[in-house]
Amino acid sequence: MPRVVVDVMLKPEILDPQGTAILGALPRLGFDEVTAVRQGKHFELEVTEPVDEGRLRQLADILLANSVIEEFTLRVLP
Amino acid sequence: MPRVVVDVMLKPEILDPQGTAILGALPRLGFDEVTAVRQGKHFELEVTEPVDEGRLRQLADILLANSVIEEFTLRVLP
Amino acid sequence: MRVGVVTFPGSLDDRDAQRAVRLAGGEPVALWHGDEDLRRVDAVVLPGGFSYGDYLRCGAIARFAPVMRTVIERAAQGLPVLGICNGFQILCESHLLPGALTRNAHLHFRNRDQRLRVENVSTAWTSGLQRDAEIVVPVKNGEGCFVAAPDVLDRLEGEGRVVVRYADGNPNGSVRDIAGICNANGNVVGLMPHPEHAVETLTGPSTDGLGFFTSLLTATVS
Amino acid sequence: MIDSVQHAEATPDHPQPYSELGLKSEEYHRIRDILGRRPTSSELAMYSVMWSEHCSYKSSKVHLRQFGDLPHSEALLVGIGENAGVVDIGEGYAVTFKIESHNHPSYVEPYQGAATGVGGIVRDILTMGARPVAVMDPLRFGRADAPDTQRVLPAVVAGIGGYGNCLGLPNIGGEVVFDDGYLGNPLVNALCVGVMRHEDIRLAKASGAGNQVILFGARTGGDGIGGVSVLASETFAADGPAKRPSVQVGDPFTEKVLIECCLEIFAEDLVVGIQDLGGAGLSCATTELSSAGSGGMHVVLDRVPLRDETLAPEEILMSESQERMCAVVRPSDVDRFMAVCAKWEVTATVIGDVNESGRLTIDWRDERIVAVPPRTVAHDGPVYERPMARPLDLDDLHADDPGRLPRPSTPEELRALLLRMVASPNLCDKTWVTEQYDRYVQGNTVLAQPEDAGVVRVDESTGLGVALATDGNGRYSRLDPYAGAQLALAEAYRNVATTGAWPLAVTDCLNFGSPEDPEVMWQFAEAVRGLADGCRVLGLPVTGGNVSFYNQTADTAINPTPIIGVLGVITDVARRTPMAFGGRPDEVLLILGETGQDFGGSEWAWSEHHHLGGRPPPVDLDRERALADVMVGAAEEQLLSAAHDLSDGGLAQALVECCLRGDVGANVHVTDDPFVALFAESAGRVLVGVPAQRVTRFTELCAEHGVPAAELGTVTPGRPELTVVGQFAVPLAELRAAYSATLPALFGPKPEKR
Ligand SMILES: Nc1ncnc2c1ncn2[C@@H]1O[C@H](COP(=O)(O)OP(=O)(O)O)[C@@H](O)[C@H]1O
Ligand SMILES: [Mg+2]
Repeated sequence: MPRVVVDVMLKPEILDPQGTAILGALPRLGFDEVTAVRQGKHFELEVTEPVDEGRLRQLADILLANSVIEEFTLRVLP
Repeated sequence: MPRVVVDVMLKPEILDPQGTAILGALPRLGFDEVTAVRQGKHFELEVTEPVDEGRLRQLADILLANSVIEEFTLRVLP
Repeated sequence: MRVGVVTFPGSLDDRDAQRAVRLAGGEPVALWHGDEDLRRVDAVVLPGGFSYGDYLRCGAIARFAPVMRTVIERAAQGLPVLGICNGFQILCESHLLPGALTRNAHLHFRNRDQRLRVENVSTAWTSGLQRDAEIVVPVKNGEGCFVAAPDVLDRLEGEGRVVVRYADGNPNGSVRDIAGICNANGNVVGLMPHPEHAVETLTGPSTDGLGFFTSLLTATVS
Repeated sequence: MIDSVQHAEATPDHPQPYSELGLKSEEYHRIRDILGRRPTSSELAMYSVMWSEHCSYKSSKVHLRQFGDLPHSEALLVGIGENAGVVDIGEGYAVTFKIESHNHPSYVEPYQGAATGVGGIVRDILTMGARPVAVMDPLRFGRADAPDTQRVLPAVVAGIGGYGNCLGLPNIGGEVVFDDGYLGNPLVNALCVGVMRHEDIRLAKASGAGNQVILFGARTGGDGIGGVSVLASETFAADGPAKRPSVQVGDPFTEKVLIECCLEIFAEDLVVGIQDLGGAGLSCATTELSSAGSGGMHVVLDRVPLRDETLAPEEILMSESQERMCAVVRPSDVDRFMAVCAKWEVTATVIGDVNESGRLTIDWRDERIVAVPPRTVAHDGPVYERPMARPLDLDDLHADDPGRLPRPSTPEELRALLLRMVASPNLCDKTWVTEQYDRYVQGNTVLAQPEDAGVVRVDESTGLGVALATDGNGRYSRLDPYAGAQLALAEAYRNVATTGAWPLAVTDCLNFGSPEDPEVMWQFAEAVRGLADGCRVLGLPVTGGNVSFYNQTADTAINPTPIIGVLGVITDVARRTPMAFGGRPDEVLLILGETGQDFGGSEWAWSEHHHLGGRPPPVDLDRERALADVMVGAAEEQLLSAAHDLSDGGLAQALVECCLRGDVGANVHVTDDPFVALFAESAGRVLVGVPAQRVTRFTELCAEHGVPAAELGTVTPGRPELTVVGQFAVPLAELRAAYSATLPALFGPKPEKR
């Protein structure tokens, strides 16, 4: 069954408190090489064939991502 | 600056209430083609060179994912 | 008896836990997350709250606080440790207790007066309670759904390490209605409900929570 | 190219986009007159946002003055004009409380809008030097089953809980009301209350030349800027900054740490003045601080820690990034101040200093971009006497009396009506909402929702505490805004007194349509006049509040919705009166006050007939005062085992709530017309439960104050049923099922977007 992956991230100009908190914890753990962290959501969908990518984008747009503050990327896995 | 992407998902045997709730909402919105949804986390890190993938996997393992319930994939972006 | 209460950035019920210790007759000692020194305490409470905003996962970042290095070390030597709500989450993240706490099955934060059944009265924190007693203690969490692998659950049950179980309705979808568990030695206990909010009739639904704190004090005295 | 003061002087004719920024041409010219030149783009940004309706109160000021003219109150330590008013509650304690709106942001992005609404009001309270101890959330939504309500309500509730719970603030009360008019215009009002010792009061002023100005908390980002990007993109034509979001995202964790950090700073007495950054961000904080203090301040804007390096100076000045504070600190205290911030891992930066120049000057990249008399920005904005007109439809509304509506005529119909009423969205159980809020944290919550008022213990050793209630009824106010405001005041006042606390002070949030509509302006003026007159009768000061205009869709304004918050003091919280029946098996039930044919604007008329007309119930504030005397006196003498104020849905609703809360049945007699007795919404009434042997003393007390008291019946322990003798009986289980099912059925567990 085809799989679709949607990654949802806050728009770059929007504050990401989660990423900031993780970044703050890293030096204590000795991971100084990380200079920025952003956290988003990752969705994996199973869909029936045929895959209509346009419809799925619409789905991501209205349900998975909040277009006021987030943006998404969508990939259909082979 | 090199970027690293980590996707964290609940292990398949762990219940995913968020994915289930999304799946439940889909028929109402007319998206019958989706048969399963799972929701996880997506991290984007910026790291300094040289990238030591082993160390980053360790970071994902002890901090970004909780190995009791989650598993992760890690990709260094070109 | 000196009972330490750790404050992490984002801890909320730290003062409440201190009050409960005081009402039980103990001496509350404030411990700071950034300090490895446990200030000669005889027991430690990891209080409720949103340490580090509960970002990433509840308790995931607090686990790496300097104070936890000592708590983990001393817990292995038998120091009584009680993790309440966020404290329970920190104990699981630290692997002092098995399993994990995940998003509530109904996806909401839920605060209600919850009936619990006490199933293990041989831990450091429950020795003064009655076995099979039903008590009422508030729950309030968004990520209190306890999960663990089936073999882990069977072992917990087999060894009698389920300390409290939800009775009369499960507020968050925890497997087998588990509300709190302990380690093999019974010195480390974690639970989602808040006994520190059930210590005065005026401000809580009961005074049933006081027993957790008095258990510790009387057990150590005798 | 930086639009410096020098550049502005050299290019007087440079066209400026003042109207895009919401300034009228006269306002723009007034700025030019004040400065004697055209404003720089940064100055224009500051004036435009500080002279906006939201920040300058330009349409409401002339009316709000009436609150300042109320007779002096001994309890008032700090009055209107500061971030929040401060009230003396005795034993050296003071409390500060205020209500604010975050309506429009909560429509655009409900989770973040509501969350940052809580964040903002909490910082106002913190700024006064107080530890925030509780929050409340009066909410209004469109029709409960409307699709947009499905979008807005769950996310608003999650946002309020998400932010407030994470701060460790118990939520002790609020309102959830549905009405078609709020579709597209939800109201999200938030109240916060804080406690301090008298000596800890802090004010927002920058005094003492040489003192340092420190910005601390979150880094400044591009959020909440909206329209000002016009300016920035004009200035930075070539490499213009991206379009900025007008949505603000909150970080409650940062705010929690900021609270603890500030309280430690206050405890060590390290600030001379302090101001939170809310609407208009740094523009507001710097101009208000300097205008209220020594008069001058110099700021080096390059020092502001940024989250986004591409921000233009105009945007930095305007940014409404959350979780930031600005303090004025003596040079000798700066190191210690920084050490406390470091302990809490709070970013803190000296961005300037105080002087006596009478000007606020701001530099950017070594050029002077702002040089203004701060008062002209912060306090001397335009003031309008907007035209007012009594709504043309008001006479028709008044004539449309609910007396003509069909009423239930048999006991069966009454019983069915009761079950429908308690299940209606406005009267049903609100647990689905309130269980998403932490009411236990801090361990001092003595009463919380659904009780009449929230009661919080202030001092553990003496039991001193405060009680708070908020109320508002848009339908009453639509029919008569003067009476509507007084009815809201009376209800909040009565709610506080019902718990046994003595009412001390008032805050308000005035939610209205567009002030440019003369009918709306008339409603506003009437409501303010009603509130001011009401406070005069009750002897209460208005300590502060908020005005929210432009709550309308196209030409249709919301029902005028003044939300009134009343704060009371109770000397020992152990003597509070709870609402649950059955605390005593021999409990006798009495109703205080008088019941009339009051159905104008009632819940019955609305939910059964979708009818709004006639007159709202008459309000008699002298009687309310006498009633409060009885309720507080009875609590002091410990005469009552239960008390519940009668309001929406009348006696029927109150009986159901008291029985279900205590899980005990009751047997009541009603005289005359049972429909009127059960469902009328006459003001000034309370339902009480009195242990049998105290009834005589209690009725004596009522007589002393001239408050009518009539026996209704008794509780029926062992028989879980509400019985209206001669009419009907309903098992509590049936009532509970009807009462509790509504919101879960409408909003069930569904994912909210964050
Ligand atoms: N409806 C009102 N009733 C009483 N006082 C009000 C009202 N609206 C605003 N105020 C007062 O006017 C002053 C300015 O309000 P505002 O700019 O909202 O303050 P802040 O920016 O601190 O929230 C405050 O003291 C506030 O309490
Ligand atoms: Mg303010």
